Amino acid sequence: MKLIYTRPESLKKAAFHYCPGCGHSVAHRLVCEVIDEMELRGRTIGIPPPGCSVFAYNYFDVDMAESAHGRGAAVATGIKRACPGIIVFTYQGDGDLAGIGTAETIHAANRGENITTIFINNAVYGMTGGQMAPTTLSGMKTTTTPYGRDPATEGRPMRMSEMLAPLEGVAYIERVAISSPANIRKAKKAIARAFRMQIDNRGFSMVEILSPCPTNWKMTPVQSWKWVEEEMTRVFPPGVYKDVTEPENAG
Amino acid sequence: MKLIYTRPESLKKAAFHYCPGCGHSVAHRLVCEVIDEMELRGRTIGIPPPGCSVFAYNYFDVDMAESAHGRGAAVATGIKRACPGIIVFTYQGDGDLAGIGTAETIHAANRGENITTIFINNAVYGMTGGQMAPTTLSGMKTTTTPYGRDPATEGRPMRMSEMLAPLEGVAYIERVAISSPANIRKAKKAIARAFRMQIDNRGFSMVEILSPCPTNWKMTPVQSWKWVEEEMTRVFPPGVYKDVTEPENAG
Amino acid sequence: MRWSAPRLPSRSTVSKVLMDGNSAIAEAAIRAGLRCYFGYPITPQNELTEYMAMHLGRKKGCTFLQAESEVAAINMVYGASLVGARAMTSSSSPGISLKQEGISYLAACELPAVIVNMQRGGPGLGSIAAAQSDYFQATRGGGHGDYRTIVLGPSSVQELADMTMRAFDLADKYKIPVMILGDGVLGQMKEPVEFKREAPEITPTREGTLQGAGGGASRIVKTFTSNPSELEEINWSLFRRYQLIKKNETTWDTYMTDDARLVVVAYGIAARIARGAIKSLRAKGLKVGLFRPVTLWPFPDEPLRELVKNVRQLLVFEMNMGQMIEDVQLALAGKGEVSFYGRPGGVIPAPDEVGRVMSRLYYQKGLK
Amino acid sequence: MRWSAPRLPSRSTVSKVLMDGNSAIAEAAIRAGLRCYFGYPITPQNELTEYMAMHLGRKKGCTFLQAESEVAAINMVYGASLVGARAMTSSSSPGISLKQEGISYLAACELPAVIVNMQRGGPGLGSIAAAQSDYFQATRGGGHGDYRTIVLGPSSVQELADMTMRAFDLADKYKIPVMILGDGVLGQMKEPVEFKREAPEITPTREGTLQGAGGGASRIVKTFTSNPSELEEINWSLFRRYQLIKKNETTWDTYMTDDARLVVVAYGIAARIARGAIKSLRAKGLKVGLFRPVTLWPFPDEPLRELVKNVRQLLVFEMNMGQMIEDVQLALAGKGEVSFYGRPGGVIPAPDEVGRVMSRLYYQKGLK
Amino acid sequence: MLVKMLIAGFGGQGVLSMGLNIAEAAMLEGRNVTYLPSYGAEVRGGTANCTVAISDEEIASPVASSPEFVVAMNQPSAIKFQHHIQSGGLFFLNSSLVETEILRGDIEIVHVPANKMAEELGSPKVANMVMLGAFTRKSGVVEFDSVIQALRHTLGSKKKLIDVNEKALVKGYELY
Amino acid sequence: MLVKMLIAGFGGQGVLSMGLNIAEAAMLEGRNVTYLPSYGAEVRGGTANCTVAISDEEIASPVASSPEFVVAMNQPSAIKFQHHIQSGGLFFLNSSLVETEILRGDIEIVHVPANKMAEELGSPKVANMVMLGAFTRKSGVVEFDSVIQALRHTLGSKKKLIDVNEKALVKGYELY
Amino acid sequence: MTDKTSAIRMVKGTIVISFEFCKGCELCVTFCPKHVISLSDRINAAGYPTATLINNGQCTGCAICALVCPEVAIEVYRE
Amino acid sequence: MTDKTSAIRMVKGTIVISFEFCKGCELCVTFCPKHVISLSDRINAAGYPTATLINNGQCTGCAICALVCPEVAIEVYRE
Ligand SMILES: Cc1ncc(C[n+]2csc(CCOP(=O)(O)OP(=O)(O)O)c2C)c(N)n1
Ligand SMILES: Cc1ncc(C[n+]2csc(CCOP(=O)(O)OP(=O)(O)O)c2C)c(N)n1
Ligand code: SF4
Ligand code: SF4
Ligand code: SF4
Ligand code: SF4
Ligand code: SF4
Ligand code: SF4
Ligand SMILES: [Mg+2]
Ligand SMILES: [Mg+2]
Repeated sequence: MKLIYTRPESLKKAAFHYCPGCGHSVAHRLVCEVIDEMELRGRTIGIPPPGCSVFAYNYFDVDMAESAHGRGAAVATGIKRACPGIIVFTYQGDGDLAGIGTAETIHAANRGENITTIFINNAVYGMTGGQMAPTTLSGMKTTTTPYGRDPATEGRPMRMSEMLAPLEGVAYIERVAISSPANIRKAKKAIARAFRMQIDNRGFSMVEILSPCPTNWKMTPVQSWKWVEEEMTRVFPPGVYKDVTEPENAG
Repeated sequence: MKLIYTRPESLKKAAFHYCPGCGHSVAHRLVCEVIDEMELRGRTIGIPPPGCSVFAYNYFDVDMAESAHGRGAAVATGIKRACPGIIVFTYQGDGDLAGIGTAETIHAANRGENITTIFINNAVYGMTGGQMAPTTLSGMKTTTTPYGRDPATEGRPMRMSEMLAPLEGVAYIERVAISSPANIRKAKKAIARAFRMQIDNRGFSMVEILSPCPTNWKMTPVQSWKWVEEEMTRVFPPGVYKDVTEPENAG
Repeated sequence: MRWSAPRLPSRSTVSKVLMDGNSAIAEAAIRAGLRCYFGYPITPQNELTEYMAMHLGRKKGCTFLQAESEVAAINMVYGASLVGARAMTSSSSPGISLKQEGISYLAACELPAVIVNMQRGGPGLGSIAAAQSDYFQATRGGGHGDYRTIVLGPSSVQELADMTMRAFDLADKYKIPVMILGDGVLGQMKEPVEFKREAPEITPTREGTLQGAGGGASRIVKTFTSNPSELEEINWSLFRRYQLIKKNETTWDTYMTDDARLVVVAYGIAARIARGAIKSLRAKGLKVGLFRPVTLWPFPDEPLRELVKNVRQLLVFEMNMGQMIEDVQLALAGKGEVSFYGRPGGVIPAPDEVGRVMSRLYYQKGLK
Repeated sequence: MRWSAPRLPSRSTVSKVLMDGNSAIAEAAIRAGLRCYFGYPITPQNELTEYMAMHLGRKKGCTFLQAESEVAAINMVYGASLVGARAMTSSSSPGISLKQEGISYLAACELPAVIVNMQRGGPGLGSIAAAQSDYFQATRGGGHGDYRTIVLGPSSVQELADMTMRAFDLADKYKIPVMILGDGVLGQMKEPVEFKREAPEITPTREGTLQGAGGGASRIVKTFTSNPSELEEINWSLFRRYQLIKKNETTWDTYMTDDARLVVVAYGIAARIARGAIKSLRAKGLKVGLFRPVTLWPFPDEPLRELVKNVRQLLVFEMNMGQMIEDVQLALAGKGEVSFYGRPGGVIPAPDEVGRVMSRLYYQKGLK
Repeated sequence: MLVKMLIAGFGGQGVLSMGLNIAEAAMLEGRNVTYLPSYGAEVRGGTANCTVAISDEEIASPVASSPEFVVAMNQPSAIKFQHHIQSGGLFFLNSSLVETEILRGDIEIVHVPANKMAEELGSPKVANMVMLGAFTRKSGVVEFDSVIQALRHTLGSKKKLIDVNEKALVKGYELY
Repeated sequence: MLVKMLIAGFGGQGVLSMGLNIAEAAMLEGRNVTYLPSYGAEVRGGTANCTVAISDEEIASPVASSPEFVVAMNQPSAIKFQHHIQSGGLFFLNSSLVETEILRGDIEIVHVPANKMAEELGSPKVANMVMLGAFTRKSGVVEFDSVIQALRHTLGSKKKLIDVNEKALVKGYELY
Repeated sequence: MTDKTSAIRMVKGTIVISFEFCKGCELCVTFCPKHVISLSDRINAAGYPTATLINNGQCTGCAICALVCPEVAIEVYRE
Repeated sequence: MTDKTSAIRMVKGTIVISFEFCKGCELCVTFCPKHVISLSDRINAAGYPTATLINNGQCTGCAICALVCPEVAIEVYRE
């Protein structure tokens, strides 16, 4: 028999520290598969954030440099401006990208920085113990919204893909979900597409990945995947929000 | 003969420090007229920014407290949360609101903070000597874009009204221009409408005012007003971007 | 043996509850009349934020708000303090760095506020283990300009609670930001704690603050001063206030210093560890004691100078590479002999380890 | 008198140009091989940013970028330094406060970078006049955690240029952020200046930096360390580097100290003013001199200790409420007598004023 | 007298509540006590532990580098912490899950088939209470009554929960 | 010898370039010189000033609290700065715009109808050059040749501009 | 109000321009539908040439000048 | 690769689950279209019960299990 699926080469042979069923692990693997398939390993730098994925450098077998919380886009800007030949991706959580890093993200996108952002939206601050994120769903209970997020005082979930897509510097934005085999396939395609934009110098590209966090959602892995599929996608509809190479999504 | 127009009461009798033809002066007066007409003087706090309008407290005869650069929305949030009965407005430049204060502005808007923001878009950092602002037009020369703003590396002008309007916490956003008698009248109406939203507890309200900066644009006052009318409005179309009280603009 | 369910008489020390330091601060703050808390998640202080979410958020007229960043949080505190509400924020090292501009503004505008720093290892993202490496930042003002904040250094959960209440009172009294400089262990550990005040029904509003001008003259709170002489006068008037604080509020604690030949200078969790070490060494007959600064700013330099009249040998013990030692040296101006023992990065040495350092020094220096 | 247009022989000191301090830094940085500048407007350093916009932005392979904030700018510097480019940012006091977290990360990751602070009056928004009130912040690390940055204190436009070049070299040599601590006046004033290097055609790339792994093993730059012992070792290894810097790079300057009975300790623009005062007082026969720390960190404490073997009376003069005086006192450990004269808030005293303070002290202390 | 104990296991095994229960019990007895959970990033790894110190005097440090008592609810904890115990200390092993041979001869080993006994009680979740019962009996650091009272205080009005937990406690207590 | 001068006027009157010109001239003469513009928020007010210090020795401070020479190109500057001049100093007044009576008897007043003369030359913008010419002659701080050379250096290739500026300079120079 | 103001005569409308506040921006001059305002050569203390009403009889008191005046230097009267 | 893996027999497809990497999340169990994976009671060193192939003959080698496995614990073979 032929081995038809095994661990991608640029994913180190280390056990993930993530909780069972966590979407981060899947996202890591997909990015590595894309890096392998596009043969980018040797000229890529990844920027992981503080967040559950702070140890991402223990898994990605590419050059990696940690950023301060929320500043991934600024760090990537610095790298890319200094060395335009390097492929740069940031890997950021929703607290990181949509909370403290709002300004850096929006401005990098607006400038059309030629970088790729993998945006893991799990609707909570995972690492710090499940606090409300800007993307937490209305009514959702977290450790800082113990009575459920109240839109009247805490606002409604922020939709970053929708907010960023109209910016002219943005080349590509797609929202995908880690919730089923089909959606995982789509996620990988989106990631590949995003890197392609960067290689082609088209500007800012981002893949927003709706990602299960069974631990903080207090669900089993299977429940959490289902919840992504059924609940999160209602508030955060998957789809291509911008694609400058396709007339109908060129924004 | 009857006196039919004179200085509004809540505008102190002091000569402005602004350059001849500057839009800040007009905006100040309009806000004061609205405050007088709505009888808000006694229960209003204004938050001026670092920027050309840093001395706004020398003109507005209401309680005023300076904010750190870009943090007007956060300061106003603090005030309003502590004392919901106070009418709070921030007065912010484009560098302040759309540059360093991006995150604070977006999140206050998203939370639906019940505050009013007077946003002076003059396409430059006025106070510091005319550097590029996030709203600087493509190709426009400033002291930090001596060869003209290059969209390829510096991005295109950010349209804050468009970006904020879709957020569900936003009750009202209108863009107006200080460029002609008719537009000044519209500006005043918009300001009044924004304060009305706050009084009615409807959430975040903002008036974006396209505002001439003859000095940094290196124009005469009359030229600068014309430039607002003819050039700026092309990139920043005036109009109501959100009005939760009107079905067609409720977003 | 069969066991049958007991009907115990309540032996509990009724008024005490077992609580972690972070929650104890939160509860104490609420009882001190806190009206607004603005925070942002960061380990090891999340329990504080979460306690506020649970308990302050539902209190009438009060606000708990998770800000979008530490920068936003401190500026919200600024806003709330402007209108006279007791306001507070908390974070840990990296987040505190981001608040420096805001703290400088609070100081400049003479606005009271309480800021909690549950220090962790640094620099950079560092570790989430307990450390004391933000002493310089806290006591010298990590922000720009000539200003000071009062800095309190608690060393138990009970003290966290008590000092939180004191912090609010000091902040209001002197119109100054007050920092509680704790550490990860203090925040996380649970100890029995007693709260010495009841929460007020209506949270107080400081007088003379902006509330809208009413019928009267409008008021201005500002820090921008285009005339340097004017700003200089503002600076000196702050300075005079600082002198007053130094005179009135300097606080310290000593333990077995009366006949001591070697005295450890330590604050916070380190002081507590040192105390344990001292107890053991005393049992072995070594004359050792502890000097503990309780206010880190103002630093108790006068009492320390008094102390070295009798004790020649000091050992500064900090969980960092040496920061408070500068205050000790400044206080002593060459008097006495100062040694240093530091463990940076989040390492928490055991009392025994500190004890070994002390006894080695004791013998080396011929203090026997 | 009728005047006819002259045909002058060029008497100019050819190589010099009249330039403001901010522009001089920018030009010097470009000549030092700067590849990336990231800034944000703030007075009084805008000329620096604007010069970069004009001259660096068009240089092949180089980047000028106006960031959306100071926070973004320092993190862009972090990114550029990660990949080995000479990178720089500049700001003034409030903006520097916002960079503290980023500076702490640079220090933690051992990344070279040059940061310029053209200080203005503070705290808060303060004034835009020249001041020296960020000394603590610069030398103690306003950010969190145990770290240091090299701090240089120039006092003329020529020195701004020279020290900028030195700053880049030091940063690379020790893998450390270097701060140039200037002030508003230095940044704004024009003086003749000569640049001692030519700009390189191709800006250099530091070796051993991330460039993508190529065919080799991937590399990691990080500061998060979950194991405190590991972080402790990182902290101590930084500490050892700091000791080395102290040994190798401490720099200072003296003026007429040989026979002096009273020596002023001052840096930057204050040192220059003091020098003027000293010149006048010497003319009147007073034996006065100047000790000027050139590296503010590492502070030249050894040379200062040497100095007080002969000079008992020191006067620390700063344009703030007293910050560097702590370093002087720490260096002296009780030796000598230290007086202080400070003008905070952006007031720039005239040499005469400082001279009066000096001569008063001179007579009071019976140094005649 | 100062005693320190460390309780370790997988995240879901209730090791933190075991520690908390002991700490509450000690407090009810009017003694000084500190409780320190392991916190932060390691928690993601799936293991958790906490330290309790009890003393009639002030407690200097809540950290235990060499505790008198260690409870290991799972295999990795048994391996990791066996070298931390003081000479003469007690090592409580959840023998349902721990297979390791403990090689030290200077400590006493207490085998408690906690999971097995809990399952016998029909509630696998209370393995920690079984262990706590055994721990209370063998260690003697707090009174059994106090543990019960602390438990009731923690669980408040949840009568049903109290019952099953108490049963487990008793079962463990009676093991020795 | 150290001399300091302050030049003040409205923003548009070219007071900064006047100061710069003197500073450049001094540099060309190989002397030490500092030039310090007023900067920042005040500029909005519409007035500007700068200070030039020239010396054969090192210059201690670029700030002039009591300059030997003051040039006031407009009324507000004349009022504001008249008290700053050193005793025995020279006060240059743009008599086209300044009406104030100067009350000090310990300084010498030099009236230069700069705007009027510039208008006579057909280019109102060069009032500052007229003043500079007069200033160079009366103050003697720099050589007239150096001023011309500095001017040429600053204006570079703009031949037409150089001409009219030079004319104005000469006109002012010849006034005294 | 201030010392030097344009004189008021009895017409349909008129305006009073503050000599001290005016900055000579010419916006009133530009926007007055009746073209009855012009810049004078009287320079105020702040150094600005100031606007003045040149043809009072034509002023309708429409207040457009006041609406555009950034300096709030204009008071408008109407019958 | 690792010490304890499910056995491989000659069928259309098969998978190898890493005993050490598996965290027993049951996602493969849920998504396997052939329902041939199940959670075993074998607990690995990290404390997780691990998944195992229960009906090898039915495995098609479709790799859906590998696609969803967060731990990259599954290798897939096909004829
Ligand atoms: C300046 C700063 N503030 C706060 C933190 C603490 N912190 C670490 S990760 C994180 C957010 C994690 O949430 P998210 O970005 O959504 O990532 P996730 O863990 O959910 O993947 C926070 C607040 C920090 N490291 N630095
Ligand atoms: C933290 C900080 N950074 C920079 C500055 C300097 N600064 C003062 S105002 C300003 C921006 C002014 O531009 P804008 O907000 O557009 O207002 P305008 O002057 O154009 O009305 C800046 C960058 C500051 N005061 N604080
Ligand atoms: S806490 Fe949530 S996001 Fe973090 S590792 Fe666990 S499941 Fe993943
Ligand atoms: S610089 Fe521009 S914005 Fe500022 S006062 Fe002058 S005209 Fe107005
Ligand atoms: S009121 Fe109308 S008509 Fe009269 S001057 Fe003003 S704009 Fe002209
Ligand atoms: S609009 Fe106002 S400031 Fe401008 S010229 Fe007319 S009166 Fe003067
Ligand atoms: S390869 Fe397909 S059929 Fe085989 S076990 Fe995996 S999911 Fe099931
Ligand atoms: S999906 Fe992977 S980790 Fe989850 S049970 Fe299956 S093999 Fe184990
Ligand atoms: Mg998240
Ligand atoms: Mg602007």
